[in-house]
Amino acid sequence: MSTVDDARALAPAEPFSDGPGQAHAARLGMWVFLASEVLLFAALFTLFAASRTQHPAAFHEGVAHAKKVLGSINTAVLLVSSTLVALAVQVLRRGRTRVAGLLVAGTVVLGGVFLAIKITEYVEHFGEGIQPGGRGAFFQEHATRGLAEFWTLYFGMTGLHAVHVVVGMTLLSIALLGILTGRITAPSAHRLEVFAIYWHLVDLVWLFLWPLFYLA
Amino acid sequence: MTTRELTTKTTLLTGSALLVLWAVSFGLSYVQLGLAALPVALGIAATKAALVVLFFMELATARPTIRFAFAAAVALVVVLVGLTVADVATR
Amino acid sequence: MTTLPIAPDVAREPAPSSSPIVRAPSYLGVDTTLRSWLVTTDHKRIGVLFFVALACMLALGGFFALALRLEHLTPERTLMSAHTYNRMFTLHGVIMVWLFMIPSIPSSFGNFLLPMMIGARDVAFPRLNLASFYVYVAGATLVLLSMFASAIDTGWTFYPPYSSSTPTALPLALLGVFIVGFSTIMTGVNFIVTTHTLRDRRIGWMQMPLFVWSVYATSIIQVLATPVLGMVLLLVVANNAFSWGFFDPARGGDPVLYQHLFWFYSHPAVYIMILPGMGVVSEVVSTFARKNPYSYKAIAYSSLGIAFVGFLTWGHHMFVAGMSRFDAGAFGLLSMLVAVFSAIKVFNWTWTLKRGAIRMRTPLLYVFAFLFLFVFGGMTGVAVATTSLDVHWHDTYFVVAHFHFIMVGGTLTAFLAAIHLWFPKVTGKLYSERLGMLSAALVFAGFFVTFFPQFLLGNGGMPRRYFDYPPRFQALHVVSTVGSWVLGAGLVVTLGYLLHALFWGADAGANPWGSRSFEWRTPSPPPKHNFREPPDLELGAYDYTRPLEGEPREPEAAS
Amino acid sequence: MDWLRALLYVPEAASSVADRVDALHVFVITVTMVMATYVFGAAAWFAIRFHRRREGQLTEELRPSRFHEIAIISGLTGTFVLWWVLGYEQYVTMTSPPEGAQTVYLEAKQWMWKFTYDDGRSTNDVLVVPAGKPVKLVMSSRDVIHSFFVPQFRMKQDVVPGRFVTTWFEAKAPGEYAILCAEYCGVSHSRMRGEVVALSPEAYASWRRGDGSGPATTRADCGGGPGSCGDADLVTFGREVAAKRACVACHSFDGQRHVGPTWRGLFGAPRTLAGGKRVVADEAYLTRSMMEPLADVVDGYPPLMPSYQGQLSAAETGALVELIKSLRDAPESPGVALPRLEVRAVTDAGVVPSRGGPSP
Repeated sequence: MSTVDDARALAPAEPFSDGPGQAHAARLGMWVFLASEVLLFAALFTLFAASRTQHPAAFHEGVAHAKKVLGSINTAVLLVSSTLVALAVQVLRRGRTRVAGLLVAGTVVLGGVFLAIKITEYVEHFGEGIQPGGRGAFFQEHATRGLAEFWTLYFGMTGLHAVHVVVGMTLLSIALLGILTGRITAPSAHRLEVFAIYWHLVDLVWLFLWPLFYLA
Repeated sequence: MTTRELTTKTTLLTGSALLVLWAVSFGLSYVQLGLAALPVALGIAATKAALVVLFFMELATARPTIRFAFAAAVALVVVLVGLTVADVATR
Repeated sequence: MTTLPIAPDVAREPAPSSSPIVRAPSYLGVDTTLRSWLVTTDHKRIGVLFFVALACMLALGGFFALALRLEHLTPERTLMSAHTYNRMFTLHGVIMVWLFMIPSIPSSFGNFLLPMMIGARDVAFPRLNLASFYVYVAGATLVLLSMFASAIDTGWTFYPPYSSSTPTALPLALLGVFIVGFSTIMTGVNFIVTTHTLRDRRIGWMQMPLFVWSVYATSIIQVLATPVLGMVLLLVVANNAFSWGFFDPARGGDPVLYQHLFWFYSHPAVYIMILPGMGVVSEVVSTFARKNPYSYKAIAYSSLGIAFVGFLTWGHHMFVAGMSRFDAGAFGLLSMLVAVFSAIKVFNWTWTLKRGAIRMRTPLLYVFAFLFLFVFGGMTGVAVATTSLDVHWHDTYFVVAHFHFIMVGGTLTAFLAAIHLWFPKVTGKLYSERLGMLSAALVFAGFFVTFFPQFLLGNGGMPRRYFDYPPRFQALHVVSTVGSWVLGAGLVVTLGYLLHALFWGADAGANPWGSRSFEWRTPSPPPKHNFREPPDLELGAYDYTRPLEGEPREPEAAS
Repeated sequence: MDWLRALLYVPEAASSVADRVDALHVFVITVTMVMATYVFGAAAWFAIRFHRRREGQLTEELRPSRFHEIAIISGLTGTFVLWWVLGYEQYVTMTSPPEGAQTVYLEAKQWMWKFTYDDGRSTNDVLVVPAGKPVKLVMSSRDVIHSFFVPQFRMKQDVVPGRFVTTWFEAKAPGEYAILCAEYCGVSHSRMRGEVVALSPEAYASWRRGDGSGPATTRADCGGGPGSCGDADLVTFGREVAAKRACVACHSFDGQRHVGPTWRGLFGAPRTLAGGKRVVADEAYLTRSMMEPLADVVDGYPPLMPSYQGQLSAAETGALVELIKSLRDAPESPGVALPRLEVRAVTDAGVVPSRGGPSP
């Protein structure tokens, strides 16, 4: 079974003349796209940095109010999920398809856990009267200038990140399907790899969101 | 094309290091560091990010083209944040 | 100069051999159904599809431009209300910048030529390439729909807080631009990966045609700058639709921060628009002077230099915006550096002509116009980046004239040069050289008469985006309006004879200009996968020291 | 110089900086023309001299001389950097109001300019200034971004909502100079025009006395309805504002330390901020402290003051600044201890109990 699949997985598609060349192209394409994604988030990080410089007190107040424990658990969840998918790539290259499938499935599940915790956070904040745009009862009592900006950025940045988590989970689910149906095997491991590095980027962004919104 | 392949052991070690750093950062957030709190937290975040990029995303063994693509993005983030915050801070 | 319309200079298509593959149909002939065009993954057909869409956008934006100029015939209301005027200049800007200029040369000619110039069969991700076309169409459709819903009136820069409160269909238009941005990123990723992974092994980085370098540098900017624009547009939409209040002073925001983020994209975007045009100029100059570029490396590296240093200069749009004095100084100095790269290119093109064998053909005529207009556009660009002078010129017609010299005098002129250079390649037909020269002259004269008076208007202090204006400016406005009709007429003539040539033009042969560039080493129009057999790359892309196979030998070789 | 201005369609140079700006303008345009002539001349000469003589003509491969390359690159870089040096030096002058400039407060809104003077009067769309004296504008916008542009002064500054930006000019001679809005601000953007009226010292003094000469003025609007400020000048108006907005609950006029710093001797004095930074309490600092109090907290005071962003008009803000200015040399009161007030924060919704000390 595997030899036929391997041949199909290896055969280069138009316009490439060799499989490794195509794998490199896929990898490079994903990295260039990720560079683009980094700049997408950079716009928001810039806004955050400038606003924090303008309103240091309000941003302190905001961080003090954030759900530190939930946010920190979420950081750990993402770190573990990243490790799992990195392992999945390693074992897939060594031909252990079944283990790779399990690891990818684990990553997707952890992505779901992350989202569940994130939604819990949002629901709690809404309950406190914190809404984006400085609306809600919370801002009647907490009028420090810049606080509304902090919470709008909080919803904007973590929301955009959550969208990326959903996209990453979708991509990894597609990869999982490929592994289960035998379309992704050791010779075509790069197909899992490009989705995995996307997932790592999602992790990477969160690594910076965590200290900015929850720690300091 | 990669000459040096990363091993499963490296991946596991990196994962453990990440969790240790996570714990350090979480613990430090309960210590009153004052103005140093943000630089310290961001420093740890940058270390973790470097580990993820080098060993999970395999930039350590990637081709120069790929390293260049990533470096260009990081450089532009520095430029964008730096020159914008410079305006706000020196107004 | 005697035989017009043009006779092919050299090297007619080699006599058809008996091999059956040679008679394989061109990319135009493989399948002629409409469906085959709409689902094609052939980069050449996608390039043609883009070209048609872009030409429609140019026509629409040009129509708005003519109407705007007509309004300024008198200082008061001439034919539209202030509200209509404001919407129209916004649409003119949005359509010209995002639906025409940004994708113009890369998406049409870049798509068509880049793989051929590096000896590839297609781009790296052909399906992504087709998707980028449909994403572009979807985005453009949204922008056009917003026009019918309630056209926006913010100017193409969408500055908050005005854009946060305008009651027009701003979310629709901005989402359209956001989606077009995706198309740009897709094209950029595709070109970067193609250049790296699909180059013929015999073509090194320093052997690529210079057009490839310029499109490559453009792609880098597209990939790295466009997402910042996308994000900032989403923030404006969030302000307008959900009143989230980013940049809203009442909620602790800062409108100047919007300008930072917007210009971080929109200044490099200027280079997205002009760099591919610069690549076209490099090709045209070498082809018609039969001469190697004065310094290949200087042109290639300056493209990369523009791509990267161009990211460091955005603040020169904000000298009077309430930015800090420190940043004004830093951005002022950095802006000076990027101008050096462009100037290096200008000197290189000019000195490429030296000791060449120059034949004045329509593309070269356009390039001479380009040189003239671009030097003025570029130097006035350095002038407006001079901090204290910008205080007076900022947001006046001087700036309008400056960027039209770059965008129209530069990019549009280069786009026209590209059309005339590669028309035989794309269609296999020849156009009328006489009409080509005539319309080039019309376009140049019309352009100059339209925009030169605007420098003077700006010196006089005429602010841009003014519906009414002080009567003392009327004379210059009238001159400018008359010029716009000449420019329009030139473009209509061009459309006419090119359409005529498309159906009834003479057969061009494989290489009517005797060019050394690699895209000419296959029949015109090219076959489906560009080359029937691996092309002969013995002669470099700019080597005019030896004859091409089939070219007449020099009568007196040793001179 | 005048014929050059006519040639370039540049209006008369009516401010103290305009002549220098025009000189740089002419220098820059001349260099541009010289460079352009060099390039076009060379291109045209090459096109004629090296026209193609026969089909398939071959050419030799030319390489640039290192000297030519270095000369061009360093020449261009040097020229452009010279422009920057000259231009930035002028820019610094143009954005640094001189000591002792007379202050006028400007509030822009769709689509008018409202000027408030230090004597409490205000004018719409007409700015009355003395000729030959520097005038500083402290500007803010009530709605969107506008831009204050006087072509004859070669000066322009965006007027941004939510903050106060300053600029200055000095009209050389009496006359009337057009004000144009240079930042697109809505449907009547092109009709948002006004006039600077520069008066001779005598005429200006007479206008200040209010004896009917010069443009008509109105009293500054105190927000409490017409006539609520009486005929007072801007300092008196400032005292009313300080009382109405409860500034006096935390700031004294007589040098006593209170919840907030005293206003006596504050203007122009160096301040040490909580972070150790040192600033001078000028108009920019004072206006920012009203809008963004927690950005620059003076060392030793609790960060408690609420923002007055969106609550004070430009005239009211100007009045408070003028009041603080007038207290520069106010008499110090004998050391009577004030009763300790319960620390409270004032917000839009009224006075609410404080939340205690600074956030962690």
